This record gives sequence, structure tokens and C-alpha cells, in this order.
Amino acid sequence: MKKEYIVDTPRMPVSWREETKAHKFCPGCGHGLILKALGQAIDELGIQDRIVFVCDIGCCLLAWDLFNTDGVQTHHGRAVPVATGVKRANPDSICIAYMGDGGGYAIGAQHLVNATARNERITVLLANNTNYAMTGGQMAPTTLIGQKTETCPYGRSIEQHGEPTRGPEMVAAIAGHGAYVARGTVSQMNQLKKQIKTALQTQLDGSGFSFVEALATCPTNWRTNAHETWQFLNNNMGAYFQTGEFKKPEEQEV
Amino acid sequence: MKKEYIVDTPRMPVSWREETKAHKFCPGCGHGLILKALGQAIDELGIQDRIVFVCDIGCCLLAWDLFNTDGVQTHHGRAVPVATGVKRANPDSICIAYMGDGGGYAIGAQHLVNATARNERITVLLANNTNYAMTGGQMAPTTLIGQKTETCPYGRSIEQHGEPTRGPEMVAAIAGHGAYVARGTVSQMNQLKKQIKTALQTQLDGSGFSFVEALATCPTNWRTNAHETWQFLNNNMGAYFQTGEFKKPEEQEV
Amino acid sequence: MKDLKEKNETKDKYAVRPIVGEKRAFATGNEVVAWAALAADADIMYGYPITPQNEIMHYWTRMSEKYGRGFLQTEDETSAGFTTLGGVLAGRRSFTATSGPGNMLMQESMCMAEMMRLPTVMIVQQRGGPSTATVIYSQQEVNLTCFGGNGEGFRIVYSTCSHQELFDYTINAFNVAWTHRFPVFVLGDGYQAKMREPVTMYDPRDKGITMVPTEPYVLKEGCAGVDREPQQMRNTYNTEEELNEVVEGLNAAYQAVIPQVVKHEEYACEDADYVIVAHGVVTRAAQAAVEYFREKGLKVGHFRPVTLRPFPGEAFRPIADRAKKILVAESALGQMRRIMTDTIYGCSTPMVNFFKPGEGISTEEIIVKVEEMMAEDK
Amino acid sequence: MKDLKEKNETKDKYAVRPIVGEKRAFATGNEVVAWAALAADADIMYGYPITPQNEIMHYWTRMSEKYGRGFLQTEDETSAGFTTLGGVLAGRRSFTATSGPGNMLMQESMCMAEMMRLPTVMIVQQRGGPSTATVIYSQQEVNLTCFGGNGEGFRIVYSTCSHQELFDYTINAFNVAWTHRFPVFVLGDGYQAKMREPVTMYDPRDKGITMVPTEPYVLKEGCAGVDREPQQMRNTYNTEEELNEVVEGLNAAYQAVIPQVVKHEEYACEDADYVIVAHGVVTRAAQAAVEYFREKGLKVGHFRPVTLRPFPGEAFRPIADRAKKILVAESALGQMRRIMTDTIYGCSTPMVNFFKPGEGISTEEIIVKVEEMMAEDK
Amino acid sequence: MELKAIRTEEGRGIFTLFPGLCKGCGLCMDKCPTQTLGWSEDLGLYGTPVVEPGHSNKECTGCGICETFCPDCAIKVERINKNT
Amino acid sequence: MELKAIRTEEGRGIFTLFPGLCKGCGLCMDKCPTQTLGWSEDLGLYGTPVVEPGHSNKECTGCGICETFCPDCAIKVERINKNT
Amino acid sequence: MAQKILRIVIAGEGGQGVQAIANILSEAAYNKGKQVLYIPNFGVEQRGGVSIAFMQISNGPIDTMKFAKADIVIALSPRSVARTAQYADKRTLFVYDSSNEIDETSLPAITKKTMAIPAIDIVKTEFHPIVLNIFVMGAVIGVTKVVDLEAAKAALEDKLGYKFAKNPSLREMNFAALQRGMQEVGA
Amino acid sequence: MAQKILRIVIAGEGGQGVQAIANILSEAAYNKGKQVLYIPNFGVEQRGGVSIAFMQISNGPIDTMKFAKADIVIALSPRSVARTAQYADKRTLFVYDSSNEIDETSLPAITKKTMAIPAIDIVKTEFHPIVLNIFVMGAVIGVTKVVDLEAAKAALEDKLGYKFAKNPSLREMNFAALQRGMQEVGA
Ligand SMILES: Cc1ncc(C[n+]2csc(CCOP(=O)(O)OP(=O)(O)O)c2C)c(N)n1
Ligand SMILES: Cc1ncc(C[n+]2csc(CCOP(=O)(O)OP(=O)(O)O)c2C)c(N)n1
Ligand code: SF4
Ligand code: SF4
Ligand code: SF4
Ligand code: SF4
Ligand code: SF4
Ligand code: SF4
Ligand SMILES: [Mg+2]
Ligand SMILES: [Mg+2]
Repeated sequence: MKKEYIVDTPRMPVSWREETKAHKFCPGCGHGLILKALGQAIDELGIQDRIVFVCDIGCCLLAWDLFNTDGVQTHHGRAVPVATGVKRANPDSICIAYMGDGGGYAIGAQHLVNATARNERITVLLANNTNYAMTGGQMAPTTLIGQKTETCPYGRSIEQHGEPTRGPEMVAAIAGHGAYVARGTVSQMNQLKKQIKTALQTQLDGSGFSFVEALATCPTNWRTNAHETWQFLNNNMGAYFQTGEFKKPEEQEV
Repeated sequence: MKKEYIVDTPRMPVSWREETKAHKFCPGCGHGLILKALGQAIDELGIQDRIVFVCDIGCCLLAWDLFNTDGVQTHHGRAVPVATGVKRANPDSICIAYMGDGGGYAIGAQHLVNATARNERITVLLANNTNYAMTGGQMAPTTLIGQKTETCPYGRSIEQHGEPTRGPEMVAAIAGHGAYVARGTVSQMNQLKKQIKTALQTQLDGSGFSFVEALATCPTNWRTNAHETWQFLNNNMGAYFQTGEFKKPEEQEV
Repeated sequence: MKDLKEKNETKDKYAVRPIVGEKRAFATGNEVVAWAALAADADIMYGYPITPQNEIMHYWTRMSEKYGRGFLQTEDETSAGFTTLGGVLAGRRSFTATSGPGNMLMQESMCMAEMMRLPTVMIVQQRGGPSTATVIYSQQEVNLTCFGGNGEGFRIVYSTCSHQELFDYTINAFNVAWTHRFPVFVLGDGYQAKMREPVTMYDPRDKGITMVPTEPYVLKEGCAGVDREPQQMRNTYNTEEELNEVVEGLNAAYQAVIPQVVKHEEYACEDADYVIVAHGVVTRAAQAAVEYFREKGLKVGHFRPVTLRPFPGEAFRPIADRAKKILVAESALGQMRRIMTDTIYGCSTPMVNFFKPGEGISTEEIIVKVEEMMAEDK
Repeated sequence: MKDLKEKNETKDKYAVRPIVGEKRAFATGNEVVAWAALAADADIMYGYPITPQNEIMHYWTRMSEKYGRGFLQTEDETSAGFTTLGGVLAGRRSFTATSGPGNMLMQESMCMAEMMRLPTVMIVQQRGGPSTATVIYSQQEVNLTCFGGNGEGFRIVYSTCSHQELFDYTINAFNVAWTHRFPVFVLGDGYQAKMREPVTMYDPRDKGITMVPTEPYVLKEGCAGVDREPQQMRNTYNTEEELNEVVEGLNAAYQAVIPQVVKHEEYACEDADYVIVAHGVVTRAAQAAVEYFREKGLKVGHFRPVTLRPFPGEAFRPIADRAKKILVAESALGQMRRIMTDTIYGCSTPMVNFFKPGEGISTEEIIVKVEEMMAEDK
Repeated sequence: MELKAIRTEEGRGIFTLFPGLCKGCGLCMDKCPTQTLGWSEDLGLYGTPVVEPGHSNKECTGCGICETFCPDCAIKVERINKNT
Repeated sequence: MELKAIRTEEGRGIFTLFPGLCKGCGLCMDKCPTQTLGWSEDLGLYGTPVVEPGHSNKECTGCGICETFCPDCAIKVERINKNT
Repeated sequence: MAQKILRIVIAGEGGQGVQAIANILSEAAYNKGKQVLYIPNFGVEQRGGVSIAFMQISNGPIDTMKFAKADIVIALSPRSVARTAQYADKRTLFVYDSSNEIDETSLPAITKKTMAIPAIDIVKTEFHPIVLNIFVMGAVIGVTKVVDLEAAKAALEDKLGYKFAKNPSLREMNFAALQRGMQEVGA
Repeated sequence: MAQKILRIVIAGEGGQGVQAIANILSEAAYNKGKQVLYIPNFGVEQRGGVSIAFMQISNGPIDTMKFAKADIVIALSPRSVARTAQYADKRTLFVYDSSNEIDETSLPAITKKTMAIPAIDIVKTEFHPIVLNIFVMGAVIGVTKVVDLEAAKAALEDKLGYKFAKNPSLREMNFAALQRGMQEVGA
């Protein structure tokens, strides 16, 4: 085994902004993986010069200077309307609203479902980490049954809190013709990248709204080590949240 | 044919408040029909003394003193959280959030989907009249393709505005175990009353969230005569919005 | 949408001029605002229905098609505000309009506009408050519009009193916004929104008014990170010190703008013993009252702040000091008064309040009040 | 939910007392608030996470289970505010807590509470502004908390400066709310929220404080429309005259409440030439500065408004008048000053501003400022 | 609650109309299977004509559909049992 | 961007790690099919150990999975083509 | 205040065309070079309620948006009478439609003059219900003299010309109703 | 101001247990009857950032929430040194961990005394990395004397007793690390 201390160039997406790396996420954070997939998708599509990256408040805000693209960090839950506003005013832009499950399914749910209904030509990328991470790990709409958080310290209960929200399923139920809706996971990076690429392609084609939820890790608030992190993602979350494509642009309305 | 001028007692739901009749809706307004069905359902279940009738802003606000029950008129889109707040604080109450399609699917959509997700033990009754009636007939999430309103004067276009929101379908997509979701129409008064009764029964049983959308007439903003009113309701709306039950309490999660 | 795109690609964006020369009209205030926005080359309106501003949207949707402008009806006012920011970020002359409860919901986005210095334009047609209240009229949105949410009121608020002003100040709002990069508000009310009165509309170019060019915040020329630094904007900071620096910076910029935008009008104030302070439509009654008293040879004057934020306290101070008494007339419980008294701190001229929250104020009522004040002094 | 229901059915609702006798603790402010709400027999909290108030919810959820209280995490602050109104309507001691952007979103419901006189209690832990800004500290939510949305500020706002006050005033807030039926706010800040300092907690009954009984607005005894008139509440009116009457009625009620709730503290003000005005945690620095100067024999005093709304202008006026100079110290750009100057209109004592928006103010800084003022006077 | 009413008997129906409730919307008329309903000389709540049976060659069957679809509860129909 | 790096060759992999990027989360380690990754003596961005191959009796295959799953792009793997 | 402002209130049931009259009339006055300010009443519960138009016409600027007392009130239904009595005082000419039964106590106690005209009856018998508002407009012009017959006709032509073009007899009926309205109030 | 207030800043990387030390220490001081005010730093980007604890200990009331300069600064990583240099002036004792390479220029230019202790190295070699914060706590007590050894032990017992119960050797190691920390700063 040969070991050398050298200098070398790391292999980051070209659309990542080197000067701001390492990025600001915690060790093992799923946001980093999602945004790596996004960066690769942007690279492959060659659209860095057209991107407006709108990030929500939530840990996603830490990505405000992650890319080498223009971007705006907005208020909690409001990434979708900001992206919508830009897109309507400049249809050539490729607008990405990047947000958490709290921002998308709780405080910003009206924006999400109405952007879906209006078939806004934007891409919403949502990190589902089953909690409000930025604020220290409270219950999110996606928190699993039995999962303990700061605001359900005895575990989420069906009786009290209902079942975890299945976002893509909800969005797909009202998504219009030409829209794309999928769920991926950071434990399937290739699939996730493909889904994100299809979402961006949907926007590029002007065919409709595009939405990808990515199951993401949050070791800090889950209080898990690496192994438990993958376990929780794949087993606990994976059991409830089904990955795959829920609506594709080519599909006809049923 | 015998014709006499007499005095007599009209046949109103017992739970209607006689002193405030005629109610404040326009001639031929669907709100009157929905609330007649609701009144009959309340009568049949004998729960007038437990009702808290929360009305939204929209023409529904005109019902603030329609019933002989306690009630609160709240802000545009906020009937669901007010009803939720009452119910959580007093589980014996039977809370009804009465609202329009604008209040429910646009400005209050985050409340609707999250009350659904949490399986709040309340009943949401929503009048879908394909427009913002109270404010003079603007486009609503439910406005039909091609329908002209004050803010889509050349007709709603799929390209610009997307497809009309199918509320119960969206709600059913995330409704939890024990919930009830249906769509009725004021042109099927018996079915509508039955649906509302099932919704209230769902709440009485504490089994879950209950939601009924009622297709409703708005001759004032549709600018229709009686005949055209029924036509638009049955043919135009009926063709797009399917009536029936989308989720029943006894059904198992799929 | 396609229209807007095409329009953006045309060299002379506004080949079709909505108004040529002067156009006298007898119109509602909402109609006037829509025409003004067209004349000002506004690109896109984002909005959500609320009485009494609905017809701005109604007229705009009808006309925007013809003149290649954009329109988006959003799901609520929160969204209308944030999409408007999006429009501005894209470098478009973007605006929205609202009232009452909607005005509350828009403050969230307007705070972000303050923080990021986004030149949004917002028309407020005040209705009664608090809560849903009435859809009619009030001056109860003064504090809300001037100071908004969790910030310091880095914004410019014009209070109009007639259709002519609605037209003039709406055009002006876009220019002030894009010059100084602070959110600008045109504060009307339900009366102005719904009433019809004569107005003269015009193309600003015909009046020698140049529309201040806009500029995109995102997607400027070239590829971000390749040809130029990426444009990355944020509203969140890590430490108190960092934020304090940002806010002090905003304040310094705002203070520098004040002398350039602050505006007021005086009616027979020079020698006035009794000065009526009023803004918005109430100024009309105050002006008429001054005329009435002056005809009788009585020294009554009227001071009208046109900008409520910044408030023209400096201009008012000497007038207030030399007056015997001041009457403050507002269709609110002293919302303007609170802003005003702070800017003339130290003045000790007795001040009398005439507050009618949510209700109009007539010339006759003001006359009676002034006469009462005079009687006391005898 | 079941717990809450069962609890409501028990005769002695609060058989298990969270605090017995006095309890000294070294705790964070958020923890203290949660304990105070428990001690005050609060029934239910509705809330949405936001830094720096999160731990109120964290402590409450942990303890509410044990003491049979309710908790609901809503989808946003709009909902947290409106569900809190629902809790009040049901006759429960209901409260919520928030900060910054969340405070903005809650104003919509608080305006409805003002209109319908619903005794809501809300804790605000101020963070930096405008916009998302920082999660740390400021006094920039004063205007927002005192005057809220599209209304006239019919509410009571206590600005606290220590954990002891957080505890005392949180308990007090419920009693003031249910006595006077106006929304009550306890205005803290991120420092108070997050810091640990000693506090003495107690059961109010042990201090001779009786919790003012609550009463349902809806579903009182009997069947609506049969045994009694239905209780139907609204916030929407048809005519200006109708609304004006309602608002004037609210104002009259509010004015009547003022003398009963308005509150301030004076530190060596009797003979003070230099008076420092400060509220919230800044009062601690001001108090220390006064001590410093008094030790040196210098006539420096400190006036502290405890209620910012209503503002204790009447108490301050004579102090302000007899001072040579006033120093206003705020971690904001004069938000308290604006409220204050209006209430002492006519006072002409020179006033010096010391504003540090979004940043803490230390004793040393105040001393320097006062010394500068003194130097000028020499 | 007792209100002024117009009581008409036609065919198998006793048709009672409350002018103080009828807003003249015509919804009932359009739904009546026998089309016997038409505008009356009597005026309703807003000064518009109220409805009455007798405007068709088919008689009222007392089916009650008109009552069901009146948003204002301005109609009460009793069926006459003619023992046929 | 040139950064300090630790380059290790093992089996069929050239494993390059950038300590200035590695936060020591261990996600890569857990994903490595040969379990060759383990904690190194070298410290990363936060003063925590970085990862390195050579901690298993199975050698690195150069599969690149670790690179794929590093949220911080702290790993670069090249496969050595041994022509077998 | 320098100039006398003529203040008019017109009220009727929704559908009686009150705002249409006010619109046409105020536009006619505006075209004659007058200062005109017209506000429709609008409230939440306008649905099925009484519709009111507030008009002010003057040669000089108009200072007050809304006024307490009118020079002329015209009420076209019993409910409108009750709703508008508040705008009358000793300087007011109060005109109401007497086709419907009116509760005498709902009429204003003090006016300069109270005038009953059976507008609906006249229109029903002599013309057709749809021109009620035009008849009333004639009456308003008759009592206010804010514009002359020709100006009123021109305004009508302007607004309804496209309808008249299709059906010229409509023009005749409208103009006749207009003149009949003027005549009814003695102009 | 009447009473001297001792102001302490402790900073380290997330995971180094800085807030835990501050918590235990301030509680110990509080139990000794002192007035204590402790604020953790918290910002949005605390994720993976430097964690700072601000403590004030006094016999009298504490008037200011946050302070510009501290009596004692303890920085446990290179980034922490850079971040906390601003809190030092001529009255400050600045202690930093010298186990890592430190950019000399990031150290504060003026202090009362600057002290380098190889905390991580000592802990690694003599104990186990997990007691780093306890060692540092010892150092803090050593230089500040806000509480004595017994009080510190009691506080530890209070906080970690449940762990010690399971594994008594842990108690030994913690107490030893505590004393070693005190000793390292010459107490
Ligand atoms: C209006 C408003 N409410 C609350 C907050 C506080 N807040 C910031 S981030 C956040 C939750 C973030 O959770 P999520 O969207 O799931 O993102 P994550 O951090 O989990 O990636 C909250 C509640 C805020 N900034 N603004
Ligand atoms: C925050 C806010 N925004 C807007 C409005 C104005 N507004 C009142 S009702 C309404 C729409 C009502 O439409 P819908 O909910 O469909 O009820 P409908 O009147 O059609 O029955 C709107 C936009 C308001 N009152 N508050
Ligand atoms: S708290 Fe969770 S989501 Fe946020 S940066 Fe850390 S690991 Fe990622
Ligand atoms: S406007 Fe439409 S919805 Fe509203 S009351 Fe009239 S008919 Fe009903
Ligand atoms: S009862 Fe039936 S047949 Fe008779 S009028 Fe009514 S709908 Fe027609
Ligand atoms: S449905 Fe009712 S209100 Fe309408 S016309 Fe018939 S009876 Fe009258
Ligand atoms: S390249 Fe494959 S085998 Fe080699 S270390 Fe990475 S994951 Fe393990
Ligand atoms: S996944 Fe990346 S950051 Fe995490 S331990 Fe491995 S190399 Fe380091
Ligand atoms: Mg999350
Ligand atoms: Mg509707």
C-alpha cells in the first residue's frame, strides 16, 4: 500500500463553487449528497449559465453560496414563489427551488400545491430528512411513526400527529399534463441524479412543473453514527417512503 | 287550482336560525343549498348543541349567523386552524370549517393538507363554485379551462394557469386511516346530505379527518339564469369534477 | 408568458404605447393605477384578489395581453409578495397591489426586499381594520405600510389624495424604487380605489420623465462563476456584529435617500395660527377647510405629508413651532401622528386629535373642530 | 388530546402541581417560560419551531404529558396563531411563542384577537431583523409586537429583562388577558431565551395570586338557539359607521384598561439631570450605569417602561421635563423612541439616541454615551 | 316562525310559497319535472316575482323536488293522497 | 482548485483523500463493499480522523462507491487497470 | 367649499341598475366639464342587498369623499327608502318609488320636499321593466339639471349605442323613458 | 458594575463539548451562591462551525448580556483561536490548545498573558479523548477559581453520576482529568 501526501484537484461538480468548500453542512449530511447530484445534473445538461438557485430557510440555506450559479436565499417556505416569480418574469431562466420537508410540506405547502396546480415551469427539489433540522430537530410532517424529536419527545404518534406526509404522492395527485414527480434517496445516487436531470429537462422543455423529493440523512439530529444513519435512511424511511417516479411528462392524464 | 294567502311555518332545518332568514346569499346561490344539507345533517344527528361552526372569508362569511349554533367567522383561509384549535382544546365539540375553494385550495391550502395529514378530528366543508365569488368573480384554483373570470378575462388557459385543482383527490392522497373524503354537488341534495352526515359521523366517532367538497352554483358571478346555472353545474363542472367518496373510514390504507 | 419573453427580446420593448399624448379620463382609481403601471412600462404584476384593489388586477389582465405585459395570480398575498421579488430579481419592473389583511401578509416579503434592497412597488388601497373589518376605507394601514414587519422601515411610502396623484405617484414609484433600491409603496384607500373622478393620463416620456432602467440581479450577462462572480444574495447572517453592520449600512443608505424623496405640501402655512395636519384623501377636506377660513380672514393653514415614510418632519417643524395649535385629522387612531410627533420631538405647540378610525372625514367636521380650538383660545 | 379531555372532566383540574412552594433554579429563559405557563395552569400551547424560542416548546412537550396539558405543533405560525384563538374560544388558557418572521405571521391572528377581544397570550423572543436576519437578539420587534397588523394596537406588551420577570410576567400575562380580554404579549429576546441565570419559580397560589378563571366563548352551558342565544362572533362589518363604532368601542375599553396595566420602573429619577430610557435587557445595563454615576455623585437616572404598549408616558413626562438631557438606548433604530415621544409630546428636553439595531448594549457603552452628553454640557 | 305564505293546490301537490324568503332565482322552476312552475304576480323578498304552479299542462305531482332545490327554504310541498 | 491530498494505492484503487474537505462522517466507510476503509492518523477539516483504505483483509476494488457517497467530495478514486 | 357641490344619492335593489344610472350620469356631467366624484357603495354583504350610488357634481374641486347629507335622494324600493333616509335633512329633495307599498315611518321625517313617483308602475305599463333605470335617470336629470336632455342622450348613445345599433327600437324606448322620467318630476 | 464580574469565553469545534463544560461550570458556580449568566453562541451556521460559550460570574447582579472583552478566553482549536481573538485585550488571560498547529498571526496581539497548553495531546496520551472537555474544565477552574475542586466534582457527579454508576472507572478518569487540567495551568 502506497501512501503519499500530494496536492491534487478534488472531483467536484463543475457547477460547485470551489472557494466555498468545504460546504457548511454537518458531517454526513444528506444535503451535501443531494446537491452533489444536482451539481452533476447541471453539469451534464450544461445549463450553469441559466440557473437561478433559490434556497429556502432550513439547513438548505447553508447552500446559499454552494454553487457557481446565481442564487437567492429566501424565507422559510418561500423558495417556490420566489422561483416562480423569477421564471414568470424570465422564462429563459432555469429556476430551482431547494427546500426541506418543513419548508415544502408545512409552512410552504400552499405554494407547493398551487405551483403544481398551475404547472409552473420550475423545479422543486426537496430534502426529506424527517425533521426540522436547522432549528434543532423538531417534528416535521415527514417524521416517522415512533420517531422521537424535540417536539414529540415520546415518539410521533398516529393518534396525535397523524401519518407522515407523502409529498410526491400528494403532488402527483394534482400535477398537470407534462409535469414530473419523483422520489429518490441519497442512498441511490445514480437514480437521484437521473431524477433530478429529468426534472430539469422537464423545465428545459417547458413541459411542466417538476418535483423531486430526496430522502436525506441528518446524523446530527438523528443522533446516529454512520452505520445507523444508513440504516435509518434505508430501513426506516425506505419502508414508508417509496422511491420512484410518480408522474412523467409523457404520460397522458388518466 | 286553489290559491290562498295564509300564514305558515316554512320547512327549514331546525338548526337554522329563523330570525336571520332569508339568509344573505344571492338568489340561486349554492351556499344556501349546501348549508341546508348541513342543517339537515345536524338535525338528523341531533348535535346542534355541540357544533362550533367556523366560517371562512368568502361568501361563506355571509353564513356567520345562519345557524342556531355557536360559531365564529374568521379570516380568509383560516377556518381550518380555528376549528382545529377549538377541537384540540375541547374534544367534545363538533367543529365544522366552512369555506370556499379559494380559501381552501389557495390561501389556506397549507392548513387543509396539514390538517389532513395530522388527521385532525374536524369536518371541512368546502363550496367549489369555480371562482372567488365574494370579491367579484376572479379566477380560483377550480376555475374550469376556458371559463372567463375577472382575472382570466380571455378564459382560463392550461398553458398559463394549469388545470383546475381537484381538491378531494389531493386530500385523499395523503388522508390517514379513519378519514373521510368526498365530493358532492348541490344538484344531488340527498347524496350531498349523506356525505356531510358521514363526515360528521366520522368526527363523532373520532375516527379521523373529514372533508366534503360540494360543487356549488354562483349565478351572480357566472352571470347565468336558472337554466344555465344548472347546466354549468351539471355539464361543465360535472364533466371535470367527479362526485363520490374518495376515502372512507373503514377502508384500510393501501 | 410567451408574450413577455418575446417582448423582452424586442429591441423597443414597448413599441405599442398604451397612452399617446395626454388622455383625459373619468375613471376609478383602480383603473388609473393599472393605466399608470402600463404607462410606466411595468413588466409584470403579481397579485391576489382583495377588495378594494381588485379592479387594478382586472384592468391589468385585460390590458396586459394587448401590451405584452405579464400577470400572475398567486395562491395568496404571501406568494404575491415573494413572486414580485422574483420578478424584480429577474430585472423586471414588477409590482403588486393589496389591502388590509393582504397588506399584513405581504410584509414578510417586503422585509426581505428591505434587507436585499429590491425595488418592489406595491399599491395599497387601505380598507377598515383591524382584522377583516370592512372592505371600504380607512387610514389604518399607515403603521403597517411604513414600518412593516420585523424591521426598521427602510422604505418609501407616498400617500395619495386623488386620481391624478395615483397616476403620477404610481409612475414615480417605479423610478424611485429603481433609483434608490428600496421598496416603494403608493398608499391609497378604498375611496380612491372605487370612486370615479377626472384624471389626466399621459405617457411619461411626453412629460420628459425617463423611466429609470431596470437591471437584473440574477442572470446578468455571462456565465456565473465563469465569466463573472455568481450573484448570490442572502438575508440571513451569523452574528450580531455582522447583522448590525448590514442594518447600519442599510440605514446609512436610507438616510442618504431621505432628502431626495421626502415630500410635503403646505397650504397657507406661513402665518397660520392653526395648522391642520392630514394626509391622503383627508387632505382634500383640510384644504377646503383652509379655504373656508382664509375667506373669513382667519389664519388657518394645512400641512400635508406626501411621504409618510420618510416623514417630512424637518419641513413641518418650523410651521408647527410657530402655530398656536395643531389639529391632526386621521381616519385612524393617530397612526400618522405617532410617526410625526417623533420627527418633531421638542415642539410644544398644543396638538388636538381628530381621529375617525375607519371612517371618512368631511370638510364640515374639520371646520367644526378648528372652530372649537379657536373658541377655546378666546 | 385524551389527556386534555380527561383533565377537563376532573374537578380539580390541576391536582398535580408542577411547582410546590418556591423553587430556585438555574435555567434558560425558554425553560422558565415553559415552567411559568405550567404554573399558571395554562391548558394548551400551539406553536411552530423558530429559533430562539424553540426550547419553550421542547420543555412544554416534555412536561405537558405529565401534567395533562395540550400541545399542538402546527404547519406554520399563521396556523399557530389561529389555533391559539381556537383554544381561547374553547375557553382554555392558550398560548403560543415565536420570534422574528414568525411574529410577522402571527399578527394576522392577533388582529382578529384584538377585534374579537380574545385573551391570547404570546411570548416573543426577539431575534435580529429585518427578514430572516439572525436567530440571536434584537429589540427590533417592538413596533411589530405593539401595533401588529392593520389595526390600532389594542394589546398589552410587557418587556422583560430577566428570568425572574419572564416567569412573573408570563403568569401575569394570562391573568391580564383573561381579566381585560385583550391579547397580551411577553416580549423577551434571544439572550433571555438562551441564557442561563438564577430564577425563583413558584406556584402562583402560594404567592396569593389567583389565576383568573377562563370561560368559553363558544359552547357555553346549554344548547345554542334553544336554551340560550347562539354565540356568533364576527370580525367583518358592512359599513364604515358600523366599524367605526366597533373600533371606538374597543378603544374606549382599551383606554379604560390602560391605568390598570400600564407599568414602569424608575431608578434615581427624582433629581436626575440625565435620564437613560431603556427597556428589556438593556435596562440592566442602564441600571448598572446609574449605579456607577451615582457612586460618583452624578445625577443620572433611568426610566424603564415595563409595558411598551400602553406606554407609561404619563409617568415619564415629569421626569423627562425636569431632566437636562435624555438618552434613549435601544437595540433597534428607535422603535421604542417613536412610541415614547408621541406619549410625551410637548416635552422639549434634548434627547440623544443610542441605537444598536440587532446588537447588545453594554453598561460601558451607556456610560460613555452619558459622559459624552455631560461633556457637551460643560 | 310564522310567515306570510301563498298556498296553491294543484294536482297532487299543496304548494306553499313564502314570499319573504323567495328571492326569485328560478332554480326550483328549472328543476320541476312537470314544468308547472312559473312566475307569479306576487312579489318576493327583492321585489322580484315569486313562483307558483299552474304554468304547464302537466300538473304538480307533489314530488317535492322544487322544495329540495330551493336554497332559501321558500317552498313547502305536501302531497295530496288522492287514494288512486 | 489544488488542495492537500493523501493518495493511497491499494488493490485496484488509487484512493485520494482531501483532508481539507473530509469531515469524518464515516458514510463512505460504511458503504465500502470491501470494508477496507478505516480511520487514519491524519486529521480532517474539524480535527477528526480522515479515512483511508487498508483496514480490511479485502482490498480496494476501485469501485468508487465511497466517492459517490461522500457528501463533501473529499474522495477521488481512480481504478488501476491491472489488465487481468 | 368655495363652489357649491351637488350631492346625490341613488339607491335600489341589486338588478335595478342603480350603478349604471350613476355611471352614465356622472360621465355625462364629466363630459360637460364638471368636476364629478362618484362612489358606489360596496360592502361585504352587498350580495342581495341595497345598492347605493353616491355622486357629487361641482364646478370646482370636490373635497370630501363621502357626505352626511345629500341634496337629492332617490330610492327605488322600500328597503332603499329605509336605508337612505339617513342622508336626508332639511335641504334634501327625497324622491321615492311609490309602486310598492312603503312603510310611511321609514320615510325621512324632515326634508325640503318628499316626492312619490310610481316609477315601476309607469315603466311597466308604458314601456318595459328593463328601462326602469333610464326612466329614473330622466327623473334625476329633471330634478338636478346637472346635464340637459341632449347630453343625457349622448351619454346613453355612448354606452348603449352598440345595442341600439342592433335594435333601433330600443333607442326609441330608452329616449322615451328618459323624457318620461324628466316629465314625471315636472321638468 | 458595583461588583467585579468575571467574564469567560470558551470556544471549540462542535463535538469538543464546550457547551457541556460551560453548563457544568456555571451550574457549579450557581450552586456556590454566585450570580451566573451563561449564553451559548447560536447562529444559523453553527452546523460544523465553532461553538462558543459566554459566561459571566459575579457576586452581584449581572448587568450586560454580552460583553466585548473577557477576563479569560480558552480556545480549543485553530479556528477557535481565530474566532475568539476579538474578545481579548490587555486584561485577558488567553489560553489555547497547542496540540494543533496554530497560525501565530491569529493569536491576539495584546493580552495580559497568553498561555499554550497541549490539551488534546495530554488527554490523548494520559487519558482518553472523551474527557477533553473535563480536562479543559479543570484548566478553567484552575485559572478562574470560580469554584473549588470539590464543587466541580460535585457538579460532575450531578451531571454524569448516572454514567459513573454504570461504569465507576469513568468517574476516576473524569476526576483525574479534571485535576490534571487544574494542574496544567498551575493551580
Ligand atoms: C416564518 C418562519 N418560521 C420559522 C422559522 C424557523 N425555521 C428555520 S428552518 C426551519 C425548519 C427547517 O426544516 P426543513 O424545512 O425540514 O429543513 P431542514 O433544516 O430539515 O433541512 C424553521 C422552522 C423561520 N425561519 N421562519
Ligand atoms: C388575506 C386576505 N386576502 C384576500 C382577501 C379577500 N377575499 C375575501 S373572500 C376572497 C375569495 C373568496 O373565494 P372563495 O374562498 O372561493 O369563496 P366564495 O366567495 O367563492 O364562496 C378573497 C380573495 C381577504 N379577505 N383576506
Ligand atoms: S442538522 Fe442535519 S440537515 Fe442540517 S446540516 Fe446538519 S446533518 Fe444536515
Ligand atoms: S356571489 Fe355567488 S357565491 Fe356569493 S352569494 Fe352570490 S351567488 Fe353565492
Ligand atoms: S312538487 Fe314537484 S311537480 Fe310540484 S311544483 Fe314542485 S317540483 Fe314541480
Ligand atoms: S328556488 Fe326558492 S328562492 Fe328560488 S325562485 Fe324558487 S322558491 Fe324562490
Ligand atoms: S473504491 Fe470501492 S472498494 Fe475502494 S475504498 Fe472506495 S468503496 Fe471501498
Ligand atoms: S464520506 Fe467524505 S467526509 Fe465523510 S468520512 Fe468519508 S471522506 Fe470523509
Ligand atoms: Mg427537514
Ligand atoms: Mg369560490
